[in-house]
Amino acid sequence: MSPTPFVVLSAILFTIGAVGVLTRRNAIVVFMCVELMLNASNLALITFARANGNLEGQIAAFFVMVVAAAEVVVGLAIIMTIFRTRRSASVDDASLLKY
Amino acid sequence: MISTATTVLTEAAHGGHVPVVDPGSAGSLALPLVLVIALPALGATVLLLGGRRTDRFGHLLGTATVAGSFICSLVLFFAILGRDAAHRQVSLDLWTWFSSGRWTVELGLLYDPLSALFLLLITGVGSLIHVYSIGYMAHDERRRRFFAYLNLFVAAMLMLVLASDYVGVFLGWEGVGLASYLLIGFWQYKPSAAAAAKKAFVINRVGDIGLALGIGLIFTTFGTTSFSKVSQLTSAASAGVMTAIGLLLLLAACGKSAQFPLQTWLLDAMEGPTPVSALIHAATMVTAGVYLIVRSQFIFEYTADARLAVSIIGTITLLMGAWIGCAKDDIKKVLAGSTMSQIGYMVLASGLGVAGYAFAIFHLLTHGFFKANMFLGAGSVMHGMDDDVNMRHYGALRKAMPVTFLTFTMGYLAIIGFPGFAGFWSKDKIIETALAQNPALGICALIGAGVTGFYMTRLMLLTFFTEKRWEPGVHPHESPKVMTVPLIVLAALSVLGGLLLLNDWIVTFLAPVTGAAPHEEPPLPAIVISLLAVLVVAVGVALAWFLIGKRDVPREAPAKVSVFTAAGRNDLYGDAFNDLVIVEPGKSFTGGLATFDRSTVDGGFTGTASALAGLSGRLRLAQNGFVRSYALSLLAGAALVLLALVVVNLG
Amino acid sequence: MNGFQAPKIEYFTVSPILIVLGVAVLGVLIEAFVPRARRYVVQVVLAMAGLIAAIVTSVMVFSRLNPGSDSPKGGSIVAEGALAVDGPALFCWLLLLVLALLAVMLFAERRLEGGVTSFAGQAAALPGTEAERQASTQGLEHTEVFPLMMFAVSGMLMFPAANDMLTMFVALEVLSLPLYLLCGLARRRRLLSQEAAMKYFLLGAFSSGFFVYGIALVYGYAGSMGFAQIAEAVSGQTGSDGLLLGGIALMAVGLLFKIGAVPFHSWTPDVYQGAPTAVTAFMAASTKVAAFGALLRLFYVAFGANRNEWLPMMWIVAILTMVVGSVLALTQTDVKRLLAYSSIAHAGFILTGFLGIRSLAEVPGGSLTGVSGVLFYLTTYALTTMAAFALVTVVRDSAGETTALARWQGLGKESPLVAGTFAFLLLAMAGIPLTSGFTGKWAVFAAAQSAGAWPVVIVAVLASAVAAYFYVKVIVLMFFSEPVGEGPSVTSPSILTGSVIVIGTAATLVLGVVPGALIDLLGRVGVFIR
Amino acid sequence: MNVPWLTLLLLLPIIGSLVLTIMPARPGSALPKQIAIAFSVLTLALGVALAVGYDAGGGYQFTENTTWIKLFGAHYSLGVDGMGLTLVLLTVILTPVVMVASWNDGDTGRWGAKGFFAWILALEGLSVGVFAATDVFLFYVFFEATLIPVYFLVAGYGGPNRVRAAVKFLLFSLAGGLVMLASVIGLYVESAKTSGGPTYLISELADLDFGTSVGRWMFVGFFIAFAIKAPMFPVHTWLPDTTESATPGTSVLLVSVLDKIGTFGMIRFCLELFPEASRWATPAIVVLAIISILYGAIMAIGSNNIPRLIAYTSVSHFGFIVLGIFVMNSQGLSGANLYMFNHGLSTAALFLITGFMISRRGSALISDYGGVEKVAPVLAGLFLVAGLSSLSLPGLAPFVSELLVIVGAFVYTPWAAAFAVPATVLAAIYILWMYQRTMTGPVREGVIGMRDLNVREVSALAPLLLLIIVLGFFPKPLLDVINPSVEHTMSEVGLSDPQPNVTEAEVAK
Repeated sequence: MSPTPFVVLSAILFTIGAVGVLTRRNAIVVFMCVELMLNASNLALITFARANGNLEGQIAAFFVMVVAAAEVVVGLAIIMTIFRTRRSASVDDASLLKY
Repeated sequence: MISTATTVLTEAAHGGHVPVVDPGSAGSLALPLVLVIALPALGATVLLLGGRRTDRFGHLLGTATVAGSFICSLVLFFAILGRDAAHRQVSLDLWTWFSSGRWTVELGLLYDPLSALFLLLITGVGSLIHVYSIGYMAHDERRRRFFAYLNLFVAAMLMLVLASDYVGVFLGWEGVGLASYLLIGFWQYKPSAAAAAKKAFVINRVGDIGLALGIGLIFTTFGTTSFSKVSQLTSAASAGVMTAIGLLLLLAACGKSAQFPLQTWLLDAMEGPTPVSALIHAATMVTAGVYLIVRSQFIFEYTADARLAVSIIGTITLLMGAWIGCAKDDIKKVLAGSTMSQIGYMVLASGLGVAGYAFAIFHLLTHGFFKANMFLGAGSVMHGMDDDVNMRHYGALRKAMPVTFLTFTMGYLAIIGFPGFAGFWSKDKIIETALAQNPALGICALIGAGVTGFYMTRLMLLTFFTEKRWEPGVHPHESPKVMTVPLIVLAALSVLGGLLLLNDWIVTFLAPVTGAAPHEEPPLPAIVISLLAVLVVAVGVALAWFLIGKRDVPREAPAKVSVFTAAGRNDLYGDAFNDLVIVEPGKSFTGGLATFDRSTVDGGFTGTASALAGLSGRLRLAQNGFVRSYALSLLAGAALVLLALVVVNLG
Repeated sequence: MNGFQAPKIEYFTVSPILIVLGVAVLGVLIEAFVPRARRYVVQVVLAMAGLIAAIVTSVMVFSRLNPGSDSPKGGSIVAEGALAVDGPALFCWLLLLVLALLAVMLFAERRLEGGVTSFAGQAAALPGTEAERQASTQGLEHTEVFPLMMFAVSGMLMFPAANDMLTMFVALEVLSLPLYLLCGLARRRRLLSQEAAMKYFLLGAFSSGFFVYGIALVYGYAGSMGFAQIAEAVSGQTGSDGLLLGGIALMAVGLLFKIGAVPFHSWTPDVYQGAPTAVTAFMAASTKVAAFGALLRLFYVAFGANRNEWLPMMWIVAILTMVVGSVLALTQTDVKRLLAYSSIAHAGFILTGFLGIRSLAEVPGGSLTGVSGVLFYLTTYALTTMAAFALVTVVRDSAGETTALARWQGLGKESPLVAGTFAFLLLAMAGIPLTSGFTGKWAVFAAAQSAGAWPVVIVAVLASAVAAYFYVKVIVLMFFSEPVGEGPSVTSPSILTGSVIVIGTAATLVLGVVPGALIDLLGRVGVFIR
Repeated sequence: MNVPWLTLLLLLPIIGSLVLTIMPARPGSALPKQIAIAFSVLTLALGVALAVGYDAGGGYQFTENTTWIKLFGAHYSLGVDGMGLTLVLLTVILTPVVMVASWNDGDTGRWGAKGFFAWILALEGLSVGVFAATDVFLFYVFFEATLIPVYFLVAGYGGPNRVRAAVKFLLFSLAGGLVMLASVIGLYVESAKTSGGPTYLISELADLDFGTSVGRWMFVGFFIAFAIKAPMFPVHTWLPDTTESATPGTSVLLVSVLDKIGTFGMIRFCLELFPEASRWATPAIVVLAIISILYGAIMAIGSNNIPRLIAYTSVSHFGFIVLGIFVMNSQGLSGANLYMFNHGLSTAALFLITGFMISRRGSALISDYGGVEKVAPVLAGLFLVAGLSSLSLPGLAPFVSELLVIVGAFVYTPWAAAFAVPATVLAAIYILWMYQRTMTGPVREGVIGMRDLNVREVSALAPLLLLIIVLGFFPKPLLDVINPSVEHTMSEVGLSDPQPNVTEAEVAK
């Protein structure tokens, strides 16, 4: 079986994630969409690892997961602060800095 | 009538040889040669830098330096007079003025019979006019400065006629232009004087285009601009080039000598003090154009076309000047018109080639005498009439100013060509030669002589005869001695100037410079031509007598006049033409260019700047503060990057 | 367990990273165990000591680099191929460590805020609440910023040395995550600061998503994470091109985002403006160095063989970056934002140098390479920028820093020294000779032009002319405009910020007048190993 | 003995500038001015000593050469040939003159007199560097560095629009400089390809043969920068704006000294480094130069603002200089070289005298004057002399150079000369019309009671006018050093003067 379906799936997931980032207002959801993009990458990595016959991709996938976890920590902290300050998690509300 | 002394040269001329400038070393003449320029130059420097400290003796110093120059000129003149014809050219290189590539210009002096005569005229008449000015300018608080400028003029004029190189001539050429500018505008507080001064300089500069380009063409053609070297090379140059050089030099001459079409400045130049008009705008500077043409005979001899152009210009101007002279009521403007006209004669003569050069110079000298005489006389009249120049306010002054009247009469008789007087000899020769070479021009010259008789008689009648038409409160009186003595001397010269032609002396004397002409038979015997000329003049005089002398002269110029008079009064519409064709379009062009400079040229840059700022202002709106739109731009960027990669690698 | 082989780690060679990481971890422990009152001193001393130690070891490693006299190659692949410690990497390390040292000094500045650092007293306290006021009156400080910064520095050190894609990704995240936090910790204007942090974080995460997907694609193409293997695959041109091109594009997005290239620049002005100025200084200088180091290595080492495929894309990005950065800066009204746009334009200039990629055979002996040019420009720009932002921190009014340009009017009268120094730094950024900005520009343009990228160079000089305008505008404002109202005031900083300004300015001058030594050094070491 | 004379010459004023900068400011104190004058006079003395020690035929002299940035191929390399020497002399002569003339002009400016004189000294030092640099990189560094003092001189001291004008000046110059930078880097790229490695030494670059198209591109880069600097139509618009706002002293240094960098650079770099490209571009540049000549003159006629008028005359004069350079023969080049010096003198005199007048009346508009001659004859007289030298009256210095250029143009093609020469008429109009409107006629309201020039002002002008007159009759000392350097340029470019059409040999036939 060719790896193509997996890769296509991962591409679709990635696109969904990217579009989600663009369309959703809630910071948490936006962030989750980013996570989706990372996981789409993981799928691709694992697919290629299998296709290539080595483990590097799988290792990378683990790293990405770890990094994503770290990102969650940092991200939630930031989003929480904003939420507490503004009583809103909408990314559109934070638009003082412009031009 | 050609004397034996010049036979050799004459034969050479027959063989197509044009005299070359081949001077010997100045030797013992070096000192006077340098002094002749240095004295007035020094005078000018001292008087200009000395400031008020020199006010007391400024006029005396100024006169003394020119007198000293005159003595040097005499010394030089008699020194070469004692030599044989072949050794009358001497030169003195002072220092190398500048050099570049193969072009080296020496600041050198060339003294030959031509310069010799000019030197005597400039310093001689110059001295007399300086003396006269002591009296004329006695009450002007800036008299010292006036003498400084006069000295500057004399120095520059001497430089002009002594230079051994076209560039040296240029130095003197613009030097006299400067002096003329300063002196025309001497009474600067009068806006008309200041404007006239500027006009004179600017129009002269138009002529100088010719000199500058002429120098360019001479250098390109011969690789040198010194008279002696150029004169040795001209025989090998092509006629076309020589014509071009000739026409360029003619343009220069037109500017300086107020010839058509650059004549308009001369009438305005009468704004200057009258001694200035006498010295610069009658006797010397305005004849520089004639000098230039005669000096460049080694060029003009190889181009009949350019010579013809010279003659035609001269003829046109002599008629125009005479015409203007007929219509003016301002005594100085009549004289100015007359000057234009007389220089027209000289230019005409110098265009006639070998046969005419000497007569051009001859007329130049006699004109220098009688016109200076009459200008100073006019100055004397004005002096007595409280500086009124309108002849309609004169009349019957012969009794009030006897000396002025008598001396002026000598000048009058000379200019109209009364037999025996200086002008008779010189003008007659020009008409004779012109008729021999180009009958059409000759007849014009003849007519011009008649008109001269008319307008000069009109001037005499309006000024010295007819009834009094003085302004109330004016009490004409004779001028002081210091002014009348120069008048007397000049009157004497006006009478006796013709002696120069005795035994063809002047022709012979100038032959080493101008070449000697083969004798040409005029279409009519010489004596007939002379009689004819006298007859024409007599008609003119008689006409004036009947039109003016026999009638009442209104104090106000009649408004209803013929087209011809109106044209004459308006300087034949020369200024109107210039205004219409050059000044006004020039002004609008300048204005348009200023707008263009601001809006288009500078606007192009400032416009770019503001366009960038506008772009910036619009682009920054994209930075709208919404993180999602940033993300969109990021995604778009990713697409762009991908697209760029794909397009490049598929293409 | 026979056959076990311990991984070979060249501890000494990578010691700078380890030291910095160690200090960071130690810093966290200090936060936990050292009394609040002493934390500040301990953290500052520890951070500085750690950085100095790292500098010392880096110099020692550097001195062992010993490139051949004829070939500038030198260095070694360490940590089982994860890191390449070669000339460019070491140079980046040294530069980053020095910048970090300067940044620590800026972070530690307490005099400007009247005895506290410019970071939030208590980030958790809501702006405008009693809690915040209390934190402020108690003189609370977040000394966590020091370990956070050290973590970021360790990521930055790894970034340009990373020799495989995974290490590069991890380094990217290690350098980014602490920065996101640091951005949100401003003591004043906290709303802006938090907004900056959020924007930076969301966009950063978004872009790293692209980066990771790019890694996946390249991995799929080459079958390996290692740059050497990728380079081999690329030059052998095996496998499908689509994967490679897609991978290159997406990885480029991730890196270009970090350096702030157009069209991935939109976070830069907002974040630079909102973040605490000390953090902006650190970010502007160090992130650029690290990211460009990584960009150079990735594209030169891994993708060098097919540069003709991606160079046109980079030309476009470079041109866009210079033009948009310069033009947008024209209408800015805030100093920090202006400097942000200026940093975008400078990213474009550096990218121009990046285009000067040539194979070693193409480089005539003794002439400048793209790597040397870029590294030199990074040095000059980073130091100048550091000093410029440091100067921004001293111009204040009662509400803290006054970054509105309108309030800078007449600064030249208030403080000729500050205004003069700032003017000098601006002239350097404009690229006037006798400043490092000029030699830097020369170096990158020369590198680009040597590689035939003259159209980009022409755009670059025109963009420089546009850029000159807004620098000059600020000078005009400072010297030739009358102050509005009370006018700006200059608070005299402690020796910490003072030294940063002095060092940055001095470097700007020295590198402008006698850059020879540094340039020659870069000429000797400016080649990657693989 | 190996004394770095030129380094001393350029360091001396810069040291003076630093001394002024660090000395404590005491309002109203004349000490800074005295120190500045002392430094500039010392520099002048040193400069004159160098000129005396210069061997006219000896090529580059007082050379120094140290490698500066090896990898860039840059050297700290100084030396002067005839052209460099004359321009260095011009710089060191004009600086003290400007200082004396502008004695009080700096008092009310942004940094007071201390700053004014410090900037002037800095400018002097950097200008010497520009003219003495024999390394392109070094030249470029000085070229750009001179902008800073001028910028602050204009922006800090002058009329109401000075800041705007200063920015405009700076941006034009910077833009030109940056375009040139692309070419400067091109030189590096080309020289790096050679076996000798990268070099910026003019002597070594001149031996390189760039490809046709590369050479032409680089030529264009240099030329644009120099055309802006000179300035030529259509990139001249910064100059009138700048002189309108700057103090007369600044304008003198800007127009008389700094703008010469443009024409200096055209000869030194455009011609000597890119002979092929220069010949290729000649027709276009000659046309551009002629447009500049006429355009500047006509714009001058149309100006009612005196400093603007003088600026436009300079556009015209620079047109002549460029024309002289690109007609590519001995006369044109010698004339252009000499013109640079003479134009420096005459324009300086004009700016300073009108500056004195403007400071008295408080207006720069011609229409506000009238009859000045009556109340201030010395001012009027010196004004006239300066004006006459600007219109190239024979006997005054600029005449020789202008005639050489015209004749050089004629040798190139008669049409070039024919189009250029009418500018002499226009020059008469703009100068004399200005004189007429300001100096003559009835004394106008605001002019009544105007003081004549005082001793300081006259003594500032005296050396200029004296030089103008002496060099009018005896330009030989300058030409003696200029001509060999022109010959050198001609041989570098591979030019020789055309033979005259008629020679003695043909006459003999």
